[in-house]
Amino acid sequence: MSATVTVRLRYLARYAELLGVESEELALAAPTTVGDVVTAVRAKHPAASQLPAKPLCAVNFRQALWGDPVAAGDEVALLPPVAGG
Amino acid sequence: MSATVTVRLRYLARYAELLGVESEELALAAPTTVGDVVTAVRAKHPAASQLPAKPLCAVNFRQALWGDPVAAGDEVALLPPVAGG
Amino acid sequence: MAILTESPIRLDPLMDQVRSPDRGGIAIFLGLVRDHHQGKGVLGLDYSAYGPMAEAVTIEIVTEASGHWPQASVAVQHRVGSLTVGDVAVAVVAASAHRAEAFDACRYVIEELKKRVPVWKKEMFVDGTVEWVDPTRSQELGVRRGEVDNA
Amino acid sequence: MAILTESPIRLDPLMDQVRSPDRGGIAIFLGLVRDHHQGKGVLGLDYSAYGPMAEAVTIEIVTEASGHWPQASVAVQHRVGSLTVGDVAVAVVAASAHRAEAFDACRYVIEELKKRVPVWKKEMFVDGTVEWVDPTRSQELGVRRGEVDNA
Repeated sequence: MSATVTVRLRYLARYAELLGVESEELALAAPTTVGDVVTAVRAKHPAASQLPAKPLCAVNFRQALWGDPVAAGDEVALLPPVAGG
Repeated sequence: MSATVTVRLRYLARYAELLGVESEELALAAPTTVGDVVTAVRAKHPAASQLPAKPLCAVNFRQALWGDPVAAGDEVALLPPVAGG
Repeated sequence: MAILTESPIRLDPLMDQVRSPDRGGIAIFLGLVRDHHQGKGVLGLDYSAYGPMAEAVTIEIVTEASGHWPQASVAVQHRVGSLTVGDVAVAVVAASAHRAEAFDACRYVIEELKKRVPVWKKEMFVDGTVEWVDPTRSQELGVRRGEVDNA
Repeated sequence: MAILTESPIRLDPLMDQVRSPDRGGIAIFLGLVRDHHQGKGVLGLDYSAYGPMAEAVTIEIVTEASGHWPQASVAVQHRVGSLTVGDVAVAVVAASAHRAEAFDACRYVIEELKKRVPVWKKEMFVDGTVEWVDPTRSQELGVRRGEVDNA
């Protein structure tokens, strides 16, 4: 039986509204990547089908690429296109 | 006998210090130009030998060229290189 | 001073952060809430941010500016919460010995901030509609398409 | 509002002159008295101006900026009299719908103002000497040589 990693998810702005949640924890089979985490989000939330194919993501407050590894305790954020200023 | 035009001279900043006067009137033979006015200033003020060959001049608050005409009542200003801001 | 603030942005404390006797130029940019967006009347905006990342990315951008213009010192603040038309949403203050670096550093920071800092705004329109602003849906708004691969 | 002032320059009235609900960006430049000039310590400056011409040339420059950036609105103030290190000598405030025009108009006006507006400064140095600043005597300071023919 494989180990699991528990990560904290953050959904920001429009994505939080879309999924109806701002923050949650998800357990995934290790090893896992940003892409795997987003796949798990889609499996859990039907509304996630409205997310772009590859939403902008951050791991521990730094922008991350699709294949970047995610470790236990990491905070993975899904970010809509930014619109500050 | 030729007509004369009386003009108001303004010496600004360093030039006022150089000539020891900020403002005065000069009468010149008509017709007269910016160049003629500066020549008359040189004749009157020995210290004017320290002015540049062709100092920056304004007639009625607008920058003027050496050959521009000057009429009675005009204000002719001799301006050091500007240094604002 | 925190980069994100729920209170109105005040210019004086930001200027005090960067001014010094050897800096002769201060360039400032203020972004204000406008009364229209893409042809629709705007009543106000709700700004939200991903706080820790917004702070980190802003510090990163300011550090990049210090690399490009070593004489410049830059202070930034971004408002979050409910803003109305005319409110200052963002302020960038750059001081330097000479004006060229102050302008260039100020411009760099606001351009990068708008591209990279995780802040979002929800627009309340005069017609009663509400909409999240999405720069990638406007025409010709640059390379950032909300895709990890392009980012 | 008069362009030349003997009182400290205040930013708020200048901003009020140019802000409006359809202008989302304000770019500001402040020129401050620095503590050094060409390697010498500065105590303070005396600014003097040829008043009516300074006002006329500044209006001319602002009008040129309005021609180049029709959406921009620009306010300018220049201090005259005795200033000490850190005092604001000049302020240019440009508001526009978008930030690019605000920055460009602000930059244009300060660059032209420094080249064309008849204002002079006399520097009081820490070593007790006093000197009129003459940009044409510094190295590489552009085309204006104090000659009518080149002006």
